[in-house]
Amino acid sequence: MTEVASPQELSKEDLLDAYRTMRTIREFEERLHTEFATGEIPGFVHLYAGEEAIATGVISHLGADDYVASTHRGHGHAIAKGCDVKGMMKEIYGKAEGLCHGKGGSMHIADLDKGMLGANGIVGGGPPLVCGAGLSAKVRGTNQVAVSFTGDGGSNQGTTLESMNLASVWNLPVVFVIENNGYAEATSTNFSVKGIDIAKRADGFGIPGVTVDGHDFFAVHEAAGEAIRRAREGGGPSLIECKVNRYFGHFEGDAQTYRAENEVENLRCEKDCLDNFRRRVASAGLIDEGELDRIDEEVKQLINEAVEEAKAAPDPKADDLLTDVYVSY
Amino acid sequence: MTEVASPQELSKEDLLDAYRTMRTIREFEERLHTEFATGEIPGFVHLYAGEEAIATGVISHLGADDYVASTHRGHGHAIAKGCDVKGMMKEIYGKAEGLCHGKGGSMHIADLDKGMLGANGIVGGGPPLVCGAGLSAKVRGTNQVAVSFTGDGGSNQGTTLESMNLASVWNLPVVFVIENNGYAEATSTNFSVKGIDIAKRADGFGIPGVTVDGHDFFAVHEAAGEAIRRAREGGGPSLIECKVNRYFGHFEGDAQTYRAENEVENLRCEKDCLDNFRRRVASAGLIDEGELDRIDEEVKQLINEAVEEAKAAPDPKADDLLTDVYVSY
Amino acid sequence: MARRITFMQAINEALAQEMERDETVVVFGEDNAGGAGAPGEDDAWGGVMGVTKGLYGKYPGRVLDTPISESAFVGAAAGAAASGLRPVAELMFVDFFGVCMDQIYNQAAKFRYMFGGKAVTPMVIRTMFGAGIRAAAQHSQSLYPIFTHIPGLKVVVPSNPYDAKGLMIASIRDDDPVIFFENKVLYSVEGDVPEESYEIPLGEAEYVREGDDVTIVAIGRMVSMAEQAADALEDEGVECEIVDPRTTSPLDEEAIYESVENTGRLVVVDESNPRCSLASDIAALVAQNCFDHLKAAPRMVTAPHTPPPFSPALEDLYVPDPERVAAAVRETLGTSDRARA
Amino acid sequence: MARRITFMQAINEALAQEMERDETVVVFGEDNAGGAGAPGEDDAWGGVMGVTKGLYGKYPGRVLDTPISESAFVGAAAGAAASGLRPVAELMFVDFFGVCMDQIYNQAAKFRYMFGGKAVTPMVIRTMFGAGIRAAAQHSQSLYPIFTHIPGLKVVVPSNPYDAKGLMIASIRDDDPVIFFENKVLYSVEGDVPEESYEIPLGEAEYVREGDDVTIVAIGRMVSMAEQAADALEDEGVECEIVDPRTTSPLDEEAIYESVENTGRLVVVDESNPRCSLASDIAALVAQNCFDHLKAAPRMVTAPHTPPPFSPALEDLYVPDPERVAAAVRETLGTSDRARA
Ligand SMILES: Cc1ncc(C[n+]2csc(CCOP(=O)(O)OP(=O)(O)O)c2C)c(N)n1
Ligand SMILES: Cc1ncc(C[n+]2csc(CCOP(=O)(O)OP(=O)(O)O)c2C)c(N)n1
Ligand SMILES: [Mg+2]
Ligand SMILES: [Mg+2]
Repeated sequence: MTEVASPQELSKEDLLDAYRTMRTIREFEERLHTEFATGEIPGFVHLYAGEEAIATGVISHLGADDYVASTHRGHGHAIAKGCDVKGMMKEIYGKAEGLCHGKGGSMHIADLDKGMLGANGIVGGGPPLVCGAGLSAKVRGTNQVAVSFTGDGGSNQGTTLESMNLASVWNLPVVFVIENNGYAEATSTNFSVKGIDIAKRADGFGIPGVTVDGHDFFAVHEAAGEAIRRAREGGGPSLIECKVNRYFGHFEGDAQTYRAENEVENLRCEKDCLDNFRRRVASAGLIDEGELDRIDEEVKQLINEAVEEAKAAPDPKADDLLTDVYVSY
Repeated sequence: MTEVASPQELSKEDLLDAYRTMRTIREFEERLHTEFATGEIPGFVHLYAGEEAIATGVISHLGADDYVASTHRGHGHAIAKGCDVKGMMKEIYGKAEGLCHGKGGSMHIADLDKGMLGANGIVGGGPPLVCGAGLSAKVRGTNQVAVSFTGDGGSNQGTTLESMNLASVWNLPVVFVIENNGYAEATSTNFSVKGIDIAKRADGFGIPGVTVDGHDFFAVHEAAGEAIRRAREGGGPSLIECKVNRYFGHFEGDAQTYRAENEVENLRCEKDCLDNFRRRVASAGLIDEGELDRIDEEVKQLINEAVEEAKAAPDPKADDLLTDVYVSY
Repeated sequence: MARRITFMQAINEALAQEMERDETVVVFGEDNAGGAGAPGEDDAWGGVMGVTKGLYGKYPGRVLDTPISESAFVGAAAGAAASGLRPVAELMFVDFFGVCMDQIYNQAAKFRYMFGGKAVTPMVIRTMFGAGIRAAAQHSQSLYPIFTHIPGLKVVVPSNPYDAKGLMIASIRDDDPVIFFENKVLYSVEGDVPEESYEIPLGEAEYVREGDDVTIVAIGRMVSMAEQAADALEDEGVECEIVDPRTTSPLDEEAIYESVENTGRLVVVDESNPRCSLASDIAALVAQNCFDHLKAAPRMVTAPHTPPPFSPALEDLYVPDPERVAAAVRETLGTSDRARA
Repeated sequence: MARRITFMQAINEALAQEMERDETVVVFGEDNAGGAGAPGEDDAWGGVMGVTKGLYGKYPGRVLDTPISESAFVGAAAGAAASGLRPVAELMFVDFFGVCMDQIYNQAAKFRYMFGGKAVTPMVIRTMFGAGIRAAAQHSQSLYPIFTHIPGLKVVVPSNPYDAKGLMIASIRDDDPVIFFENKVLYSVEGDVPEESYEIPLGEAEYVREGDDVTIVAIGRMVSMAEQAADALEDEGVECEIVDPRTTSPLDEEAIYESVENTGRLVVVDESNPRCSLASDIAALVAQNCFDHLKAAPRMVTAPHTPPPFSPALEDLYVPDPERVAAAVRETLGTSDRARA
């Protein structure tokens, strides 16, 4: 693990933004967890709670025209990349005003105007896409950067491994973030990557790889800053493995009997990224806890509205079934 | 590169066998090169000349019931695994009495009775297959081993990378041999794997990886011996990268303008595996050169016959088109 | 003795009975045990939907979790089958075929032909398909037409628990590579299933219902759509014959032709997309081979030429339903309002 | 001004002209320059068959070699297309789709639908297909039916140099993902091709030959088989109309129906395997939509349900040839010896 980075390096505004993003993700996910139980939310929902520091720490370095490719567990990346939270909620409810007009749902939330290339239902689907976005930046001569997020499980998918090599060979402005949350569905990382650091795989493709604590916003932020700077400056791709945990099941409905007793309870106590952040900025005297509490309230309000509006929003119409397949046909 | 191993460790019989195998492969390939130019040989033909020490050094450790999965450049592996040379030649000529009854050709030579799981037209096609053969040995409780051969180019294929991990996770009796001959078609290894040792990739999957001189039968033999022994004893998979060169084009007909001037001529002078072998066994006083010359003659005779018989052999019959698709349908 | 069990239990039972009978049968896939390396239960999941639940406890060395590496482990099934095992590998959703198709279609399916008849590759790929659970575009496709297109593969698509068990047992015992399509909406459907082991031969259609007016060929979950349509049409005095091919490759062409030769009318119901579909395959075969018996244009009822949508409001329109089947039947009878599509 | 150039040169020229016109057009694939990192010429190959030869010299930063990582670079095409480029990626042989299909069909082809109409993915995948060069089971398949099945993709299969150029230019300018099938046997075929740039719209069939007795729908190399058959049949007094759809998705159904409504007879010639094929697709559409005009059973002429064999003696029997096409035509006319297949 890299050394723990310090909050002092960020402006107060950046710190508040980061906190608001992490809190928004948390609130979004916790609320979905509750709402899912009512049976009103259709389909598969994979929650990001517990992993907020990664999406936030990485994406806080990106501008609106940088690119992100995400996973099935994509809400956090989308929120951090600036997708409209209410549009996301409506999408998850399958409504016509959803970000994808109800056609995509939780697993396919995207907003190309925001550089969000999409959540992805295919494990390992995203890394090839960021190679393309990186190539595009390179050919068009911009200094955009493209970041993919992939799980520990997804790090075993050939598409992911190939992409690291392609990005290396083409020297692309790309960062591969591996979110190692210890499980791929019910299968432990100890089994599927033999418990070794996934960052090691970078060596085999000639790119830098580091492992950081994914609960620690500051550690992620520092490692990502370096990788993204390198990418922007033409220094090529790198890999960042973030060791982290998820708070909920693989998807909503998962009984999680593969986990240790009290595993999540302990994690919530000891490793929570929001608690950690609060403690760090408070003890450094940078932000008054009251300000953070206010953000909590505002976020709660926002998510409340998002859920209410999503529930009330109209369904797509029958004609929508056949549109949006082609630009022209 | 590992230390140079010594010929003294092999029995005279083993040495003669190894020489005969290497010479048979060389003669087979040199002759195909000549015959291809006459236009009588159909399809794509990829020659193994220059790389004989790898197939021979590795497969000399295998019994008839061990498994090999090969590549598009598969003649050498097939010969070393004991496939009938005349049957192979007939197959390459597309004849009914060919090893695959003319249905496969050069790129699909196989003989399951000999543990030869097939040449393969798909780059990266073989590594998953040896995972299966290794699993089979493990489940049936035999001590069989399965070896895949893959090129430097094929080491970038996701299927290959995934297979290393799967073999590691399942702890399979498998050896992945990478034949790094500097090119994938016209593309240099310097480009496609950034010039780094492919053996390094083993680290990322938690398996041992070594790089050896693929022109040196003894070096290959030693490294393979260790890896195969480990696999047989339940110690799991490993990777051996053999640095080597090919003497002919990617396939017959390749003008090879991507190569340096005199690249092949120099290699033939300096690095030839047969010359090297002769020099080593002669200087160690183990084998009289006359014995080797006799083998050369016998091999020449065999290949001569193989070509003559292949040319004279009958074509498949029209009815053969529709057979052998299913066991039953 | 038959009891009522679910489609899922029927498959589970078939796997268990074959594993018991033949120790070369192995089962693997992502989370097929479902807890490898984890601190809790080793077999927490038994497959993402629980189809392989309980097998790990009974046959520990022969039920394996895998990394998310479909090419490697589906290829491992091919390699294992060519070297003495009878693997049953799970491709969790058939939608994932795009990351591992090569090992299925260029390797396993072609070994025998490429190698001049010398290879035997007895493997089964179990896979989930179909829309209906709001799983959106990458988890709801049907795709059996793609596999049906491939020489060397056998393709099984059971429509009920009884068939699921018998076809799974036959598939495991079959010496060719088989892909076994499990409609996820059917998993919870119950039916009478004998406890003892039995095989249903691959390539034999089932006459689900007899009738003289029109032949409906339907597969998988579409059989129940056809049955509901037939019930409704019966009230209109129309007698539908329903043929369930059960396997799309081999296809029991004769059973279909025989029915059409009697009824003179054909409707094919296929959950897949329309182009180069199973519906088109069967309609074309009938048009070519039973032309003189046809009294009306054959009709195809399929999903539209779009990916599966997420929103329940749209997905419910996506899958062929009894109304659309009945409408197609009426068109073949000339009793519909619209004379032509 | 038109000159005679080959099919291969026509594609090369289309690529060059589009790269010149639009600097967002990039070309990549294995050995597309053909010498990256090597001591000799950087652009030694220009593609395994030389289709991209010369482009690297003219547009160096926009012609890239790739590692053998089809998922990564085909996916890169999708990602690049969604972020401002118009990539033309080469999948050397379509037979290799099995290692990278996901990026084609679950990603590129579905972006627009999944994302509610917000994505534009203007990419072309160039790929070689077809039997005839003794390249055996893994390098000789046709497979366009599989791609035609997929909503969101456009599928182009040109039959001659003129069309190849115009369709390639249209494909590059098209805002949807296109897969462009190049029959390897056609590469050396010459035809009149204008020097200037022109587009042939996707979805417009060509009437290759007019006739009143029977409609032959043929695609790619099969068009020339149909033409040879038509020549032979002309001597028997049979006038064939040949329709070349040029793109299988979108399919110009109207052009086919119009012809069949006139001739009343249909033969479809398709180089792919028979099940769920393009032949079945078109035969079924015609049966469903032109039934009242059909005077005889539609006939499908395809490769058999086997992988492509290696031996020239067998491969020559594998691909549909003019004799088989003519025989099928005679069957539709009732003038063949065998009344039924
Ligand atoms: C190609 C493919 N294989 C399998 C799946 C099924 N699946 C969805 S998520 C998942 C686990 C992913 O684990 P990981 O990458 O660690 O991400 P996490 O869920 O832990 O965030 C699996 C196996 C899939 N969607 N795509
Ligand atoms: C999946 C796939 N991609 C591309 C090809 C085309 N192809 C055949 S051989 C080859 C180069 C292989 O290079 P390498 O693995 O280094 O083996 P070598 O030819 O050098 O022995 C390529 C690109 C193929 N057969 N399969
Ligand atoms: Mg994980
Ligand atoms: Mg090589």
